[in-house]
Amino acid sequence: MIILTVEKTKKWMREIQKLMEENKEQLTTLDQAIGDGDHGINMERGFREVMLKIEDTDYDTVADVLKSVAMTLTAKVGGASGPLYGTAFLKMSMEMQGKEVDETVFKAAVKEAVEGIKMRGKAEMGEKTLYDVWNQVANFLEEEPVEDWGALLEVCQATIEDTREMQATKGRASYLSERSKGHVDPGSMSSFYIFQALMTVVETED
Amino acid sequence: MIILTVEKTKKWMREIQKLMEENKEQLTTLDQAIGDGDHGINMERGFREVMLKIEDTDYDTVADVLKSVAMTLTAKVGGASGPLYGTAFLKMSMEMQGKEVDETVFKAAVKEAVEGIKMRGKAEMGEKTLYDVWNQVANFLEEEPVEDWGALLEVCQATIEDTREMQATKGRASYLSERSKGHVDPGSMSSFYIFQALMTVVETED
Amino acid sequence: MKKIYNDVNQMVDEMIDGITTAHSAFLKRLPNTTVITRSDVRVQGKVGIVSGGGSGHEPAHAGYVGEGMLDAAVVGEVFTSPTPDQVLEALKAVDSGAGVLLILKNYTGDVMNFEMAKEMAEMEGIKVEQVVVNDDVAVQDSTFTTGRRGIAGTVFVHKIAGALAETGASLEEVKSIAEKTINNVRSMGVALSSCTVPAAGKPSFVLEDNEMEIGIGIHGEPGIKRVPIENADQITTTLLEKILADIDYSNSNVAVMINGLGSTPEMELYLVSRKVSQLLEEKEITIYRTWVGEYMTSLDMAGFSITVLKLDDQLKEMLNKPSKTIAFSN
Amino acid sequence: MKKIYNDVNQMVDEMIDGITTAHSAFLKRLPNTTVITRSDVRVQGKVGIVSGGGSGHEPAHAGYVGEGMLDAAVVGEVFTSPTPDQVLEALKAVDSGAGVLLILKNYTGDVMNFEMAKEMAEMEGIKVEQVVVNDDVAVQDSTFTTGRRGIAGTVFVHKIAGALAETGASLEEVKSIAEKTINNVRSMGVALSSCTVPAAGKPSFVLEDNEMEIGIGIHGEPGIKRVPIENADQITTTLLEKILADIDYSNSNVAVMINGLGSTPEMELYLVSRKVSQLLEEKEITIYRTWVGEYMTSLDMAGFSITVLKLDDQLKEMLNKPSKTIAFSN
Ligand SMILES: Nc1ncnc2c1ncn2[C@@H]1O[C@H](COP(=O)(O)OP(=O)(O)O)[C@@H](O)[C@H]1O
Ligand SMILES: Nc1ncnc2c1ncn2[C@@H]1O[C@H](COP(=O)(O)OP(=O)(O)O)[C@@H](O)[C@H]1O
Ligand SMILES: [Mg+2]
Ligand SMILES: [Mg+2]
Ligand SMILES: [Mg+2]
Ligand SMILES: [Mg+2]
Repeated sequence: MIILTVEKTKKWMREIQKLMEENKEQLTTLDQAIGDGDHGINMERGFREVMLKIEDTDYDTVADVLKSVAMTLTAKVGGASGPLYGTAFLKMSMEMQGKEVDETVFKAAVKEAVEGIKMRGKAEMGEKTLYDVWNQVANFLEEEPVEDWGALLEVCQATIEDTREMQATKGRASYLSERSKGHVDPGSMSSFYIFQALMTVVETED
Repeated sequence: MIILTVEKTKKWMREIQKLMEENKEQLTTLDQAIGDGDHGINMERGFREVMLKIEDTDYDTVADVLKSVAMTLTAKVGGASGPLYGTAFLKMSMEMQGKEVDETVFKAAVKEAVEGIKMRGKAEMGEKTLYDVWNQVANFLEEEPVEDWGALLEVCQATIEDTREMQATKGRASYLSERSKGHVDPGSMSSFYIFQALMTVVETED
Repeated sequence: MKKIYNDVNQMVDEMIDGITTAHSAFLKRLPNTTVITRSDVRVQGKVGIVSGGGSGHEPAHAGYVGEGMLDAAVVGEVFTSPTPDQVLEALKAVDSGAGVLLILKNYTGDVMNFEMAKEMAEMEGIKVEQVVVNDDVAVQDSTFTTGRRGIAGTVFVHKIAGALAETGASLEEVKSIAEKTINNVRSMGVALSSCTVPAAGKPSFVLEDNEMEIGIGIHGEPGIKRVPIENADQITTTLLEKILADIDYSNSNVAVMINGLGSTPEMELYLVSRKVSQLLEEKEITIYRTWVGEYMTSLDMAGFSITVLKLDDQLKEMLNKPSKTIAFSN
Repeated sequence: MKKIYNDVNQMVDEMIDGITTAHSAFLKRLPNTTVITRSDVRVQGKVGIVSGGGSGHEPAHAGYVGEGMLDAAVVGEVFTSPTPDQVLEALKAVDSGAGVLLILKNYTGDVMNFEMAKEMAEMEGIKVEQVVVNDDVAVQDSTFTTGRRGIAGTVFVHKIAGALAETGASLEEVKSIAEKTINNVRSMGVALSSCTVPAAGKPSFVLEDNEMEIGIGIHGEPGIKRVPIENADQITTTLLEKILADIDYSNSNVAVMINGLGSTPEMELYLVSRKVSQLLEEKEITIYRTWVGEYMTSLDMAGFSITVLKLDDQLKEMLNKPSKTIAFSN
């Protein structure tokens, strides 16, 4: 089964953009609690720029779309989330190069993205960052077929909830030590929207 | 009849200090409306310093006390009210020099004070300043005996009320042009307290 | 607005100590006064320059004391003119025989207190001249009223008079260039929020979330009118038009100052500066130099003022002379 | 808190134009970038110095670009690290072959974006070294976490590295003095009120009238603890003790910076400065020089930070070298 086509990938980005716009304030409020209050602003700007870039461009492959996405996020977001999401999409793109994106390729691509985030952010599981969500998604995909998107989203949600009681050791929230507990990680929440958007896209008929 | 003795003059200042302290916030609030919000602070500081200076000093004459008052106000108040009240008390002192302060001397001293304020502030009647109150007091004293202190205070109060609808042309309130209307002049109010304190003192038996 | 202080009645005194201790390399406090002078005060043969006023306008005025600007600043209580005896101390300290120029802003309190000091100093044989800055076009100019008040344009007067004095010019020459500067400088301000006088403990006025106060001074006194808040370009245009309507700036070279009133971030001041440049360019007025920052504040007020000084060659030369002060260094 | 702007998404872009237009005598914007450089950029034979970060900290970082300090500042969105492509443009613009030192503050975003740029520049044959400032003692230092963040002490690193670079020193020498400065500088801050990110439109946090936030950073992130507000001397003592406990300052000469976070009046900063002087004198630590003002702000936040830099002869010499920038002139 083909999971992503050029069209579906564009649609994925369109859905992400919608979710980031709708949840801009929520993400910003989460970031105000344990960060600097710009995560929603950063995500909204980033995916707005992504759509400006890709909407009217012709692409031959999913890898090409995602490379464009990665470059745009890297050049337009900044902050911590820019390089991290930029790297994630770049690694996916690299893994998909010259391939159709079926289940195997998709899973491998997510795994690569997770490695990319880990490398870029020097993050480990349990440090209260978006790495937690991506890592759990990759673990889930290792065990399960990609059909059950609902279950995958539940994994995301449970991980977000897990970040609430963690003490951050990476990113801006780490400056708060003990006081970072009690709030969920904003980057984990935006990662959830990325997978939620993906579900909407893969579950709709073309 | 002797209106002021050294003791009575000290008591006058003590009463002024009390009234300025009690009404510090009111004067400041009035000054916030059409000025810079320091008139209560200035008056409270000024008469606090006056008492520090005169309370334990021995004076031979009323003129000496008032000279001390004038110097202290001039050196400790600043702003517009400092030189004006400083001048007023200095002129009174000069007029009282070498005399007992009976009704005639007192009236002449107030007249001198009014001239001093006019000279120092270049103020005319109706410009919405404390000169209005002093001038009306002097006019009243020209016609009436000094016995009826209640009537004198009524003159003050009426004058304060008159300043409400005036457009200021001198002092800080003049910057507001039209908008200075609708608020009474803070300096007129503090002048009222000066005469109110005087009434308390002259109407009490020693 | 919360304040950082120990005893509200000692704030000014402790501030003066703070300033003169932090910058003891070139500033000192005259003992038992509220006067801050150059540490090399009484420069032989040089006309002395003294300014001052209430505090709450920092860096004014101590921030302009130093080589090439003021010889002394006399510090009053918050928003309250200093008293004549303090001004007198400053005059005595700086006079080296060449006379002293007093630079004051047009407020009744300042004028009265400084004039009293001037009279006292003259009785002691010191030659004193004075100039009164009144650059605020928000206030109607009139001889029947107090007239215009002095605001941020004062800083240019300090700089220019100070630079000329440093060259050994006479008291008359220094006074005359100060007056030329005053005649050619105009300013206007706007507030987005009130300030809070520490001893008053509450804001001087209250603005709603969508309001601003046009034509604000630097003492928390209300402005000329209260209007709905506009965007940066619109506010800038309103203020600048009023300034440009006041004297003929056409074809001239100007110095511009965008002055923050206390809590407006520099980011916002630079948006104003940007629009001022555009508007002046449209009108073919050439900006010679621009200053952006906090030069004459009103405690913690949000807002800014724009100052435009019309220049001739002499004023340009003086603006560019070296100065070594806390807040205005060339 | 009301803001002065036109389009919230254009604020940073318009600010950059405002800065480079106002100070075109010595600054310029690299076309189509968010990079501000010296107008004489690419000084032959000189090691380039590049810094930057999110905006909202003005005068940092553009205020430190100029002769004797930075060659370029890369400007990000409010509180958001600039992107690698912009940093790369800066590196390319300033490199004259002698290599470039990147000075960054220890934030994950800055570190990642600048490192990506460094890699790209190296691929283009530019020699790049980097130093990471982490002076904030409010944050626990640890290799398992992000570690300490960089705050106002960064300004001293700019000054000192910039001064040495101006003498024609090598990239290694410049990097080494920057590292020495970092090793000897410590800071800590306190907030009395939150800032408001313009695009967020609401305060980053809320403090009650009697509360303050100890150990605040410069991005509106919460501090270390929230406590009842104290007087100036007490707050100063708390912060300074934490700083002095971190490295051994005994018998040393130090540079001190009292840095306003945005809306705290200078009057209050000088009360802090006064107490710092007293406390250091008691501990027989000699203040070599003090800076008081706004150097590294957090938009419109009320509060301040204290920075203490331990000096040796070389650092002293560099601190006193001339610099011609908007916000730090010698
Ligand atoms: N080292 C890291 N590794 C992985 N994710 C990180 C790391 N540092 C921060 N993050 C993620 O980035 C998010 C913050 O992004 P954002 O607010 O856009 O950037 P910034 O922190 O620079 O303001 C955090 O919520 C966290 O999930
Ligand atoms: N030219 C003047 N003549 C007479 N009284 C004046 C004049 N200017 C100001 N005043 C009086 O001074 C009062 C203000 O005093 P105060 O607030 O202490 O000084 P400042 O205006 O310098 O802040 C005004 O309310 C007014 O009554
Ligand atoms: Mg953030
Ligand atoms: Mg007043
Ligand atoms: Mg006053
Ligand atoms: Mg950020």
